[in-house]
Amino acid sequence: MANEHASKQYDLDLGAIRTRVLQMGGLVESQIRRAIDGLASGDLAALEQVIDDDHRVNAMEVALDGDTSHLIVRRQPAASDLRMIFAIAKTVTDLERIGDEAQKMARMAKAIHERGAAPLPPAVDVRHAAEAAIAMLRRSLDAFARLDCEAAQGVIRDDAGLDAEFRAILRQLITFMMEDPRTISTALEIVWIAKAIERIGDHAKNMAEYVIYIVRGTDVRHTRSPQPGA
Amino acid sequence: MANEHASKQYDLDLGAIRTRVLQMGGLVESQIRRAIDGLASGDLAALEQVIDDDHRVNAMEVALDGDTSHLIVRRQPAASDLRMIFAIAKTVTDLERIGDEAQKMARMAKAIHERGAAPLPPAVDVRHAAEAAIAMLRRSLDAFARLDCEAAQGVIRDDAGLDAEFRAILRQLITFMMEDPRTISTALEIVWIAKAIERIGDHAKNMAEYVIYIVRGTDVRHTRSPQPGA
Amino acid sequence: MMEQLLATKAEARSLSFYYGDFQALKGISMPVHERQVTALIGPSGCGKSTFLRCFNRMHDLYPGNRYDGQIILQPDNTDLLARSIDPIDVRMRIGMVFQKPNPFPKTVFENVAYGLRVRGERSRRAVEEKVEQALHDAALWDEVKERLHQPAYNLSGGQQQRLCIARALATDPELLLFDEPTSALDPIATASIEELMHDLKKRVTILIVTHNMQQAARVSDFTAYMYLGELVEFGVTDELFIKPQKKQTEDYITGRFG
Amino acid sequence: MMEQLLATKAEARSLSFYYGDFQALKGISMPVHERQVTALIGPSGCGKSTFLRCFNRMHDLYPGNRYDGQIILQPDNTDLLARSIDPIDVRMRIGMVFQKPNPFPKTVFENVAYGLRVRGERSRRAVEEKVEQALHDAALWDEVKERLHQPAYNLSGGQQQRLCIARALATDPELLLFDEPTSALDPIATASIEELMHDLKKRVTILIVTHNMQQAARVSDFTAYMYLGELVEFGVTDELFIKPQKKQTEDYITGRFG
Amino acid sequence: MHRKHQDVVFALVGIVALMVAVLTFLTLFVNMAVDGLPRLDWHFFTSFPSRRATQAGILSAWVGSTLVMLVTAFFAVPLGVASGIYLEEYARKSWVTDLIEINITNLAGVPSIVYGLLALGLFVYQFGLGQSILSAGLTLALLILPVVIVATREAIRSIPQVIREGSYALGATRWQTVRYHILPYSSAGILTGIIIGMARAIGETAPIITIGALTFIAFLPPAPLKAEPPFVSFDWLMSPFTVMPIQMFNWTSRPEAAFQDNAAAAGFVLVFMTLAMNGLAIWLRYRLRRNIKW
Amino acid sequence: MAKATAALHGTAYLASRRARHIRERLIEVLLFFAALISVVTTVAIVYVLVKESVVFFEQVPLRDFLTDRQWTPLFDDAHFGIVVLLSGTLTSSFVALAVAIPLGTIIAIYLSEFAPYRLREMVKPVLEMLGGVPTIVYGYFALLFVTPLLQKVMPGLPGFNLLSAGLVMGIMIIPYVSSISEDAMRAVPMALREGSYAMGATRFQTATRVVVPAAFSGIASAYILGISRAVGETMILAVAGGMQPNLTFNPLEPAATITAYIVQVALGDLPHGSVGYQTIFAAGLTLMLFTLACNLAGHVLRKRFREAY
Repeated sequence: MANEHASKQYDLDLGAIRTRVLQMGGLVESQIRRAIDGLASGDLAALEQVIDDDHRVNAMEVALDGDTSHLIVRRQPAASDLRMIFAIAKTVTDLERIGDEAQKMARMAKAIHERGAAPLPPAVDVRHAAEAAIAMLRRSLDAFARLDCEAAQGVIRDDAGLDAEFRAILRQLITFMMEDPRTISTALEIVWIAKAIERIGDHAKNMAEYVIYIVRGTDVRHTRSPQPGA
Repeated sequence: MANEHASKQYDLDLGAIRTRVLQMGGLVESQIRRAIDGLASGDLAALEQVIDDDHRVNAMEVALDGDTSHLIVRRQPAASDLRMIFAIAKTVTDLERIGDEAQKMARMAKAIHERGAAPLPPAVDVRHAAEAAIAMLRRSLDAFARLDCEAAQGVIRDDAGLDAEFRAILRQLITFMMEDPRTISTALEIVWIAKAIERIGDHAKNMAEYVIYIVRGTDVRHTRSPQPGA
Repeated sequence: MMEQLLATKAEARSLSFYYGDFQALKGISMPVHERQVTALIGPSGCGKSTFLRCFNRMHDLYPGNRYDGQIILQPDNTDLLARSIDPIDVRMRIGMVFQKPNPFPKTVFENVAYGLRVRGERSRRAVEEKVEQALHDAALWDEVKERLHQPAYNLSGGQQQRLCIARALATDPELLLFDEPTSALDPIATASIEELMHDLKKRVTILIVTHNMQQAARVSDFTAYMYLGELVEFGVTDELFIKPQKKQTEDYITGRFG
Repeated sequence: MMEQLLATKAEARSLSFYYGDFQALKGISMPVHERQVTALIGPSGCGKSTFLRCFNRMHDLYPGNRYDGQIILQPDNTDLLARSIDPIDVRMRIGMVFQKPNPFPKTVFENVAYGLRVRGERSRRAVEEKVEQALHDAALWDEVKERLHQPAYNLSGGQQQRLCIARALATDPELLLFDEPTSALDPIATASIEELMHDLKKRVTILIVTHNMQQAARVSDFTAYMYLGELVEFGVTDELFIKPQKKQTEDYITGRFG
Repeated sequence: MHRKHQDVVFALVGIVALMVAVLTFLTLFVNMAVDGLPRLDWHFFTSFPSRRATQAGILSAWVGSTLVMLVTAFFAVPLGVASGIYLEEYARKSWVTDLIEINITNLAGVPSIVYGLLALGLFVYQFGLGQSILSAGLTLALLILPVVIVATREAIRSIPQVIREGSYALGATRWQTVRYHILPYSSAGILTGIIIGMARAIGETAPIITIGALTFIAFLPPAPLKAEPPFVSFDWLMSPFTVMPIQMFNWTSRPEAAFQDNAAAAGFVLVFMTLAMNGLAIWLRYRLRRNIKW
Repeated sequence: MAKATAALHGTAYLASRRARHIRERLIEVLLFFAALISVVTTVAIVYVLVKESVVFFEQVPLRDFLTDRQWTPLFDDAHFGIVVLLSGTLTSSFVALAVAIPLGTIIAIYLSEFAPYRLREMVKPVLEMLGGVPTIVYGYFALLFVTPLLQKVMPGLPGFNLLSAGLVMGIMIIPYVSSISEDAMRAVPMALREGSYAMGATRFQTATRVVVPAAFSGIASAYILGISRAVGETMILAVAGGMQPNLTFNPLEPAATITAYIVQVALGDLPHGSVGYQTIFAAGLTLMLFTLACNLAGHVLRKRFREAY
């Protein structure tokens, strides 16, 4: 029967939006990576580029929100389609905020290097935390691409680890600041970078929660004990 | 003709959701106020209450997201209705994040008072900033209630002021920390509070942008020069 | 909405139905909750209209039809399909609104009064009161009060359908069956009928067949999805449309049915 | 989508239409973009079908109808409504699909071949090739290739409608008119027709009347909202449905029309 | 409840009413069969009328009926179908078509004897066709013309408008639409109407009497086919004739019981023929209804 | 596309288009003339009847024709009172309608609303055949079966009488009344019936309160057609009603009707152009006017019925 392709166009439209979400995720991921690389290398031009590229992320958000509205108007989604659209609308916001965080990281890194301050030792830990955050983001995007609940739950679990890492970095930085108050400005900038990384983890976790909502139809947000404070 | 009430139920449904958004906004506002009052008074029980009450905000978010999906399924919204639903879905996320920020403020205030540290002078400025943020939140909720573009644009303009205030507090705190490294822990906690307030302002601005989207159908996000960095 | 807390107005129990040798319904069991709107959806030929028309024994009008199983009507626990029950008595309790507006070629007033006249009501006062009340309830009074004694055919399609609803309401039915009541109407008339249904459910239990999924989502509290004469899924409308339990339901609702 | 960059296939210029004394269309001017789907929406009686049927001079079949204004068909800049133009020549270039599937009571093959026969095509080979091609294009070939010589009435409703589309396609129309093509079909058949329309627009310009707003949103690239014989708003579908320029359009689209 | 008893009572009344009609018909048929069947033999069909009842037959009557029917069909069918098509497919609403329309309805109700008067005044005297097969055939053709027209129109009207629009939308002309669609799809209905009309014509008595057909004809009209060129001849058209119902009328009017048996026999043949034709028409219509569901 | 343009303007195409136009026009003209035949028929009928009647009324004043109470056109003392023939016509018609209308209506309601599908499918053709039986056969039946039967009940009944002719005529008319009435009732949409049943109405209530009123104009037109048939019926009366003019409204007596008179004259050997010859045209004109009125009324009613759905 011809019905097998009765909703081909609908599937194509949905697929196109999902692909663009993943593209946005890829862009955001590269933003984080370039920011953290810039922090290490002090390549001001590269950091400048990250800051500039945020407008691309923003543009993608606006475009994807438009696509989502159009799909709602065109297709009146229900059931899993509606959950998908709804989750995409929310995910896009998180991705854009991750983009913002990456921009902030780049801005801080640029400030540190412009001032010519020697990077503090916790910068290494920051890099490690950043890698963890990138991994979380990538895995939540993967989970979204494959609608994989298991992977999404892994991301949610990992967020606690990232939070712990953030707190460790914070403690370290406080020690540094206390030991040498001249480092306070730089340390504070690194605090902001670490905070951004911690937030990226939070956003990745949100996205993972949306994946579970898409697949299972259950809202798993806020269902466990309150997250550890920032 | 009978048609004047042809969409009565639809309007009632939409109205109910909007009212609940405003209720959620009210709750969130009181959370911020109680957190900042607790910071001043040192009333640990009150701060504890703020932290606990965050689950109410979270529950409202989940419920409102459910209502939004239901309305999409039931009514297949288009035009201004769709923009309204879409904006509500986004606004609810911002309100929940504001709730999170209030919770963080309470947690920091609690930490400061538990340690028994004397509040630092910038705490006064923090209170002033918090009042400004609350005012922004309230005005963006008002703008949402009355679909008032002018008011929404006022909120967007005010965000720059709040950001400046945040940077001033930050500079002050850095000075304190440099002068007396023993205050670093407390100062840092106040930094987080200030940061939360600054974020609340950002969220209020987002909400104001959604109001403009509802009324005019234009997406005004990211349309001006990049925001000043955190 | 707590499904468990609602009273049941009617309940199909292992209901099967045969058109001659063809089995159109296959052992359907589901409740119809009191003062709620229950929608029946499914692709053409799934048996949703057939099911609806069991409730007022409409199939008895045509030869060769056979019921199997029960439809229990509350509060008196009557089996509507029992042989000992006269279909006319069933229809006295259960009203029906059809796919196309079908007012009788009489005046507006006489259309609404018809059910009362059939029941032998002779008091003119009583008839007039009931007619006015029914027209009010069907949100039609203001539009027709000046032309109660004009032919019903002069009304617009949407008004005719509301007249048919008033006609059914005049005899205080316990359960009202709607068989795709808006499929012959334009979107505006459709909206007014849907609105009316929402008001009516405060007083009467409603069972509606619709091929328009969005309509089911809009007007109903409970939805049953049927396919090939079987009940695939029954549940609270909001849940069924956002989180259906069965793959078949999901496929139909999302338009991926093949 | 850049409206400006699209070629215009047809264009109504100050088109008015009269049924006897009644003016059904009031000075409508709008383009139909090439290889795009343009939808006409509006409440019953707004004149959308009347407008559609001007494009193939269907009104000429009935007495007392009068056109005023022009419909210019590109690329040859012909005014379809000019007195010097034979309606039959217009219909040779512009195909139409009707509200209810209306296959002729002939075989599947003969239905599709009819347009060719009318045009005097005698070569059996040519007819067979065109028929097969048209059935392919209408996504029907696989379903009917085994029963080309059986009566078309044996097909399902959705298949019949696709057969009617194939019939129209067989003669290579430049513009295809759809007059509420799915209002008599169930949701599944509707979906397949909509899908087909999407595929067809790669080859042919489509103008469709629908009373189902969601359908217009789904299938069309451009939408025109009509009311009381006037064109209220014309624009890119996505924009018109999310951000209509006129209050009237907004009210209709959001169901607040009164 | 007493209102439910009404149903039963009325059903009984209905059956009784139905029985009255059907039983009358059966009585008529049986009565005629009882009286007439003994007379029905080969001889009866191959003999001319005679003064002696037992030797009389219906040869000239059935030959006359057949020839008259030929003429009737020859004129009524093409004219009736053509006007039906014109009125349904071509005519635009105007006073002319209104006139034709009302006129046909009226003609269908004009008593057959008035057609006889028309034929008497016009064909027999004015045109000088005399009391011939041609006159009778033309008369009956006019008589059943409305039947054929109405049947044609009904059959055409039952074709949904969307079929026509579908054809025109593909660029067909009016005649192409008629030829490829209207005529084929309505042919069974038209045929039904033609048969019913012919069945009526074959039983018509009054107009034939009025034009003065002879009742006692002991010869056959000239044969239409000849051995020598030009092989066909139309002399039979102008020949005097009799037909079955007139023969029966003649015998019915005789006081002798023996002739009345002849009348019964002729009546039986007549009823049998008309019933067969009506039956055929009914069967056709039944098949038509089963085959085409628009 | 270029092909289409060429198709619109190519000379070969233009030529074929002209041929197409001519062919279409020719066919339309032919069909139009066919349709005109029916008008010509009516004109001819009116022409013939009026032409001969005019001659007749030149000799017999219209006043006498309408008021004279004797009809003796062939006597030396000729009287031309049409009332005499009308009385026979009306009496026989009355008897016929008294049978046909109640029975036809009941049968129609029964078949349309009560009868099981199979019974209806079986009975309807039988009824239609009843209408297809040649009237001469009914005449035979009335004269040789019904009259002797009636004479057993009413010994004084003459051999020719209007009663038996009228009764048989009534039976003959039943199918006309019942089938048109039933068609009208069948045309009432099923949705209306279901609407009534859904309100708890019985079959009888549905039939009498919804279906019959809805089909009323159709049923009325069936009655009028029945009247027109009865008035125009010829052979039954010619055979069984007797042919002598008799001013009476008593169905037990023999009497001539307009139609029977025409047959009687036609059977005789009246010379073309005589007053006797012309009387049948005057009588025919009367008949024609009467049925014309009936037919027009029926037409209007039927049309109104059609418009309702």
